[in-house]
Amino acid sequence: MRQLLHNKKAVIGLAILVLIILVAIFAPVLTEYSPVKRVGRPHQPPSWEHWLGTTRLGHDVFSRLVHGARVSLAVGIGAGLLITVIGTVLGIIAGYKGGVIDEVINFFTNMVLVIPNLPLLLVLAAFIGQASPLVIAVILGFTSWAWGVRVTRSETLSIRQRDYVKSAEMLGEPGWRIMAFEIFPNLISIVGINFIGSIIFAVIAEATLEFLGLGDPNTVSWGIMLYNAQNASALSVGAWWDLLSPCLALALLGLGLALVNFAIDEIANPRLRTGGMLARWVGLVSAGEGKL
Amino acid sequence: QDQNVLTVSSEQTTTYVRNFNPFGQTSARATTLDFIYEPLVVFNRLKSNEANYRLAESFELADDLKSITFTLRDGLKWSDGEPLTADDVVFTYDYIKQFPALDFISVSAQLASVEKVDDRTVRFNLNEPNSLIANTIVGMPIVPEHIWADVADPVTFANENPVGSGPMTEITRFTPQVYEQCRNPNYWDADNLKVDCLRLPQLADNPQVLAALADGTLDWATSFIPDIDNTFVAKDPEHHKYWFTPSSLVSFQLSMVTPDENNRKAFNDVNFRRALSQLIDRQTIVDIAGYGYPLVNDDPSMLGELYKSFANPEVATQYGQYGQFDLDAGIAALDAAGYVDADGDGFRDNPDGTPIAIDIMVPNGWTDWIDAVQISMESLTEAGLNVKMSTPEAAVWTSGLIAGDYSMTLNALASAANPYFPYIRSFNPDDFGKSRFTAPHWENAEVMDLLGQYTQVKDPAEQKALMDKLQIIVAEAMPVIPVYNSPSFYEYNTSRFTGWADADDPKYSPVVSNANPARLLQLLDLDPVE
Amino acid sequence: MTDAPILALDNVSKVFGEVYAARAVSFALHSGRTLALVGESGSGKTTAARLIMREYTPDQGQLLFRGAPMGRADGKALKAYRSSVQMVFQDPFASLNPAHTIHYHLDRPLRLHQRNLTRAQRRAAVEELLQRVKLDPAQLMAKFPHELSGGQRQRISIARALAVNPQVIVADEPTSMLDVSVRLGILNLLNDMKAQLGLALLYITHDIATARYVAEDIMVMYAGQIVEWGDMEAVLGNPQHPYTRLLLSAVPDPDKRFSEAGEELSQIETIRRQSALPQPEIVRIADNHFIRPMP
Amino acid sequence: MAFLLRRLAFYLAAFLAAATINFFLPRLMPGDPIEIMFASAGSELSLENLNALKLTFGFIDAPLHEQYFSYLKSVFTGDLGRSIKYFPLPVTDLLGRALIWTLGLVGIATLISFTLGTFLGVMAAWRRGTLFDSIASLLAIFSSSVPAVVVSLIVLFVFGYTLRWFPNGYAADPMLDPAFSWTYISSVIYHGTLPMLTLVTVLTGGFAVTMRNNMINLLGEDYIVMGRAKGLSDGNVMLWYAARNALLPTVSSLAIAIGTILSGSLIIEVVFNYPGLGNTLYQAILARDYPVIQGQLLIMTGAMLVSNFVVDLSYVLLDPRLKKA
Amino acid sequence: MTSPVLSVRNLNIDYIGAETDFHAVKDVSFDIAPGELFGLAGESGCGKSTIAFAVSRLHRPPALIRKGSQILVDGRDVLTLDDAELRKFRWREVAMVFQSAMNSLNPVLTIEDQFYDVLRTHTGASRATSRARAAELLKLVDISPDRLSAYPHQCSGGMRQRIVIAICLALNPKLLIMDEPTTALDVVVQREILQRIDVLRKQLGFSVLFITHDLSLMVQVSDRIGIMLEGELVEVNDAQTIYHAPQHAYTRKLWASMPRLHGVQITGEVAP
Ligand SMILES: Nc1ncnc2c1ncn2[C@@H]1O[C@H](COP(=O)(O)OP(=O)(O)OP(=O)(O)O)[C@@H](O)[C@H]1O
Ligand SMILES: Nc1ncnc2c1ncn2[C@@H]1O[C@H](COP(=O)(O)OP(=O)(O)OP(=O)(O)O)[C@@H](O)[C@H]1O
Ligand SMILES: [Mg+2]
Ligand SMILES: [Mg+2]
Repeated sequence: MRQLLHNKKAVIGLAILVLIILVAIFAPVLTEYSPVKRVGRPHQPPSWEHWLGTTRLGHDVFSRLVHGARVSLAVGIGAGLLITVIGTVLGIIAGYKGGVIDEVINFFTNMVLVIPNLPLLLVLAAFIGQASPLVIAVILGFTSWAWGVRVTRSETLSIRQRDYVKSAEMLGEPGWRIMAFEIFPNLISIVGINFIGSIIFAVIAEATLEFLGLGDPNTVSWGIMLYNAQNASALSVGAWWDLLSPCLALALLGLGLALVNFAIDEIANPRLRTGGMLARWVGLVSAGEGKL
Repeated sequence: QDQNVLTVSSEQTTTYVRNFNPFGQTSARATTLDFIYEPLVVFNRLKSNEANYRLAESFELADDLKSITFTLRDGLKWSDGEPLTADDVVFTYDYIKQFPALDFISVSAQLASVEKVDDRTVRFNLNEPNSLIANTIVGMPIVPEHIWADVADPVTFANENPVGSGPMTEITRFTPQVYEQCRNPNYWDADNLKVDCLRLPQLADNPQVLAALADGTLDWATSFIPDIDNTFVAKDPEHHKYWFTPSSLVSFQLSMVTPDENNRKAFNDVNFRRALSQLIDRQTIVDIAGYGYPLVNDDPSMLGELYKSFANPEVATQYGQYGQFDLDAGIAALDAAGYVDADGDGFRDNPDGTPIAIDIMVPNGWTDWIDAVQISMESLTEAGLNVKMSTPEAAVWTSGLIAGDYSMTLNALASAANPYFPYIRSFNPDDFGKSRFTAPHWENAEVMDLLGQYTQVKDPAEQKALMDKLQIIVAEAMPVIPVYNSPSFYEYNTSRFTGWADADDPKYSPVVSNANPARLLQLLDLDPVE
Repeated sequence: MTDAPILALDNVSKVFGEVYAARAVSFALHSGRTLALVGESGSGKTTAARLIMREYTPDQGQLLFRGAPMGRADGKALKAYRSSVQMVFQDPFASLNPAHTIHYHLDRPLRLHQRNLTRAQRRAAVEELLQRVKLDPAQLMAKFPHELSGGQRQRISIARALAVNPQVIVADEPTSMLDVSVRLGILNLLNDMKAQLGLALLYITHDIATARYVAEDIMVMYAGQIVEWGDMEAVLGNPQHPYTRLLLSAVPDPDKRFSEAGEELSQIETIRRQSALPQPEIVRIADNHFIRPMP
Repeated sequence: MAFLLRRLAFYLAAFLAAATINFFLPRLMPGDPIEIMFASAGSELSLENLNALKLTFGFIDAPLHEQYFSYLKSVFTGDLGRSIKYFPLPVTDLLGRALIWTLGLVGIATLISFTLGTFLGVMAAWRRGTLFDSIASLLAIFSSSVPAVVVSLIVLFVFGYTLRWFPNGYAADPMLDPAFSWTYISSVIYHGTLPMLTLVTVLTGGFAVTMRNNMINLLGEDYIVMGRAKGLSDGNVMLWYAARNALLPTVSSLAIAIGTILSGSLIIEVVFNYPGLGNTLYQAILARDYPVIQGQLLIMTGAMLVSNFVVDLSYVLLDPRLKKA
Repeated sequence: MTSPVLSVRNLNIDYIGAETDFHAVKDVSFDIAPGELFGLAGESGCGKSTIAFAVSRLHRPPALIRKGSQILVDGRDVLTLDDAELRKFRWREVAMVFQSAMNSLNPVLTIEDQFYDVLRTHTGASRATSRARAAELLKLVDISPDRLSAYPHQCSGGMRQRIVIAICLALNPKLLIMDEPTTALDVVVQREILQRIDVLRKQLGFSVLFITHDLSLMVQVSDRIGIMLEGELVEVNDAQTIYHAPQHAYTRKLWASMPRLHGVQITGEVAP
């Protein structure tokens, strides 16, 4: 954690995330308008009264945007958690237990990996009809764990060979303890990357499903905002604020998460780091203090 | 000499499939009916159902209303040169009996038999007396016996090279992106036909149609277009025109048989329904959800502007206020009828204290309806009602409506030539559990009796008396809460063709969708600009 | 060699595909004695260790613990076995879990094998263990492995093995990754444990010089077979098997310049080929010195 | 060889499993397509007619296992039935039309972004810590995290609506007949530019990040240092020593990425109204066109499997360690 | 004494850190005469590889060779070479065998290609001449030329290391740096390889900078030996002196820690 704060990418990423989280938490305080009430005329451009203009229905875009952050974050984190938990548990079990269990888990994992995800999601969401954010999070969780299993498994396979796992076995540690206390702590960075990656994926997938009209229009979320804007032909009638606001919000959230992910990667894998030493090095070389 | 090509958008699709089977209502190209298979008669809804005789030169309803006789024009020919005779008509009706899946307008069930009187005359014998049967019969395309008799499976037959009776039968070009349909070399009314070919570019959605309209490619289209004055007309105000005519009735409906016992109590109370109706801000819905295009329908008898020639003025004076948006009046009416918050949860309850919780069901993806519901919910909520919206898949919605297994919904009912049709479709108990148009499951023996009589009288005065009575009963009970009549979209471009129907000359409905047979009349009226 | 062996491999073979990783291997471990197992890489040394640790089950022959075969041992016998036989690994960097403190590493075996100890007793026991391997408990208990040097880590490994109060320790190349200067400390520690606790030690290495330093007996392994074994001095002083001689002549010896290549070194390929063949016959050279002669 | 055979067996099993899921999914969906069609058409159809229609479209109530086996049989004989919405077009024809566009779009976009991403990744890793690296990394992070739907909408807004440089739909001018002529091909390129641009934007970052990380991990390897010690030129070492080896894991990540690519192309096709597989699937779902949905999922899975196999193959070609044995 | 092949003068190398630098090589100076085998010994992390890398200037950031350092190869200061000169200098004058025998061949190129890229770059040789030369070189290290078309993974560790040595000899360098060339190998294989080097060195006349942990081995093969401790070169002397009469306390401690294979065993008392 402390290392994260020393990483420039992480700091920027975290700042973006904290901003979005704060906005989500304080949504009701940040705006005087209800996100589901008509508070102005349709498609008003941004103004003092409506910072980001109004939607086709006369809802305040800014208000919908800050309230929508809650849903997007909740779905992202919820689904991300589900994906990560399933992926990590299955991955560790497969990697550690080996044998038939591994074969079975691995087969299913590879299979899920080769079934195209979004089309499947589309069909599932259509099947459910009115996919509330909760439902979307659950579907995402149960269809998208495969990548996590794959990386966790392969990392577990290599950790299982380490002598400290062997010696724990020789001490007679029970299997679950080895998986939970010997292997898992060494997977933290992979799990973290998986978690954040899954959040990114879930946020994107939710927005996509909702954009395609498979979400629940009662929701106030960025995906539904996109959907409504698209349906109101926001682009044809020149109401760019209606469409671009959720677009940029999604892009910002994605960027924040990706920066943090990248930073975790750098911390877990010191070789990837390009810290301050390089700057110092360049300084010293150009000062003629030495060379390679 | 150059051909006159009329560029039309009549359906939206991502790819064209060569299918001109006139019985394939959803799979055939939208230019199949009317343009390839000409109707016997086209009834003009805008002119009190005036008959425009096409293949038939006349028809005669028997005095007992138990049969109807159509007489074909002399010298009719199919586009391949074969004569078109009464045999083809009889064949067609035998054919749809043999293959029920072809009978997309359910006409067979009303016919006892179809017989050829002579080469140009066919008599339809009816099961029940019916003064309106001609409207139904002309909806079935007549197909050439010499072609279709050999078709093994007419349901899946794609009829790629149609032989028809209408003005435009020759498919000269067909790709997934565009097809062209040109004049029938043997068309009986060729003198009136100035257009040589129709060109139909594939357009997938409203924005694409708008783009094609805006740049002047399309001559004739039917598409929802947002903010049409700015996005289309302003591009070329001299030639870019539109005229939206009211059609389908969109109304809020409550299920009288809803599974929730408490809701059922309220829904079956006319005072509750009236109050609800007063809480619906129709104008805002039309303005915002509908871009101002639909026509408000505040007629408690649900007929509205569309059937205004049939209207009983009594309705407006007696019950007119129940169709008007009036928040205070609605609230007062609820209070007066005892719908107050009994348990203190902030929502109104039944007079006996049981809670009311209304779930307004709209099909997923039907955005304008969803918007309409959201707008309505604002005032309903403000009046203290516990309402929310659910948006299941259209199929779920449909089956819910059919079974009456919902609490509240928006429903649409296609327009027809005569108010008889909206009434019979909405209230016929025989259709309960079969059709979503009977979604309210509202039963009224008197209404059914009057509707039965209506088909059995021929005298217009008698008909009017019956219709007046019907309207009063319906308006008093208010089984459906009308909101608006959605528009039929019609956009056109006068730079290449003239002769278009419009608000100044509402000669017939010029909408080019395949639900409007009068589009044939429009086609024949077009003149190329020199 | 009168006392009964604690642990023995009896004619054990283990085959991977076509490769005989162990071929008719027999040896016994006695308390208070160290047996060195030497041989080049891939000769089957680790396989022998894993057979003892029951990571592999023998394809033939059996593992005897206090004279009793450990075939399909029940849970209780297995537990007793686990607490009696422990292993020290080659790589001090990999044998400690980077996620746990030193205290955790030593506390776990105590918890698992001496369930009746209180927290305070365990803490005392951990301190005692650390002192036993000559480390300062106060300084190290709360540290993580990466904060320790290689030698310190190897001592922790040994302490962990000792925590269960074992009778046998298998040490697979415990010093090969360590610097010369710390190597000796570990070897001395092993020697001390053997003397003080009466442990039986199996010392696996390819460094014959260190083997000589810690072990009384030696076995030379090649291609899964033990080709020569017996008393350390006897074998080193009078190697009989050609492979043993080859091995010994290749060991760096500062007393000999490089140019004086021995005779064995000119016949490397032949010796290797011949030694890899199955050699069922055993010849006794001296009281405690045997070979399997090349055919 | 054994490696490839094993993969082949797996693909077969995966295909069967996908086909099975495919069989059950639509059957679990509520509502049936005929009803939907008429519900939205607002037309009146009697129950009898409806049932007659359903029968013609093959909605038989045979026992499930019978349905299943006849379904499997038709799958393996390449008969995916007929579309309901675009009746009577065989599903294979409909999908065939769409497949060409998607293959073109996805294939070329993948090629471009893989090459570009790999190149950026290699350069960034090689010039580690320089300004180039910082900028490239940041772009890559952004590109790999921003949703395809967002990029496509923004691209559409900027180039399609605001600047009006490119069309907002179609794969080619609909007035043109497909032909191997410059007019037609240029029209295809013109119409494909925006979807392609979007897809490339979304994909490149991921490839660049993977490649950069792989490269950096490899740069410490002895054989790379040996390449430099040999006095080879930087370019030589970068390409033949570092990039060539770093490409291996990247190629295998490509196999996983194919799913993402297909998903990305789906949403892009919908936004740009491009007549590819994704759009077809979307329309089919809206219309509950089961035969098309089924065929579509099958084809997409098939495409995934084939491309995975191609990736496996190229992996074998690239990595001599897998060639033998 | 003839002029040295390699002359390292006041070599200082830092690893630059984000805040503080790590001074890995501290003011090291030594010479290697033509044909001489110079051994560099010391504990892990004392800076041996850092020196070896510096001689071919193979370091990457954040390593920094401080100004004032000199590395003279045949009298020319390597630290003054520009990029092009450096490329020419590498391998032609100084070739290098790396620490891990297993990983120093590019896994995706055939053995032949790995000869070819050196020969083409430096001599512009054609494929055919390079092939012939490679075959010749392989024979020097007792490997059959039909291995040329093999990939590294198809060869055993010892073979790979010999192949690397053969590649090193391709341009007849003056100096061969061997950074623990045999740690991953068996004693027997190690012996074979070193024996071969010894012969080739005498035959071809190049000098060797030999780095290893194993003091006994070093005494066996080296002419002179340098002992390093924490970045400093604490003792340089000829091999026999280092063995029999070590001067520095650290050297003595090293010897005292080494168990003997023959004769009197060490006592086991290690000086702290
Ligand atoms: N799990 C296994 N599967 C297949 N082959 C194995 C396995 N374990 C060992 N072998 C093979 O058995 C032989 C003996 O291996 P082992 O690891 O016991 O050798 P070793 O003497 O310990 O070598 P080192 O000194 O390198 O540790 C080798 O040829 C090895 O390849
Ligand atoms: N890239 C680097 N960044 C920072 N410190 C480094 C780097 N490379 C090496 N060092 C440090 O420099 C010191 C010398 O390293 P070097 O590799 O030269 O040691 P060595 O004597 O070769 O050790 P070994 O015998 O283990 O190979 C070590 O303490 C090491 O931690
Ligand atoms: Mg209440
Ligand atoms: Mg080193």
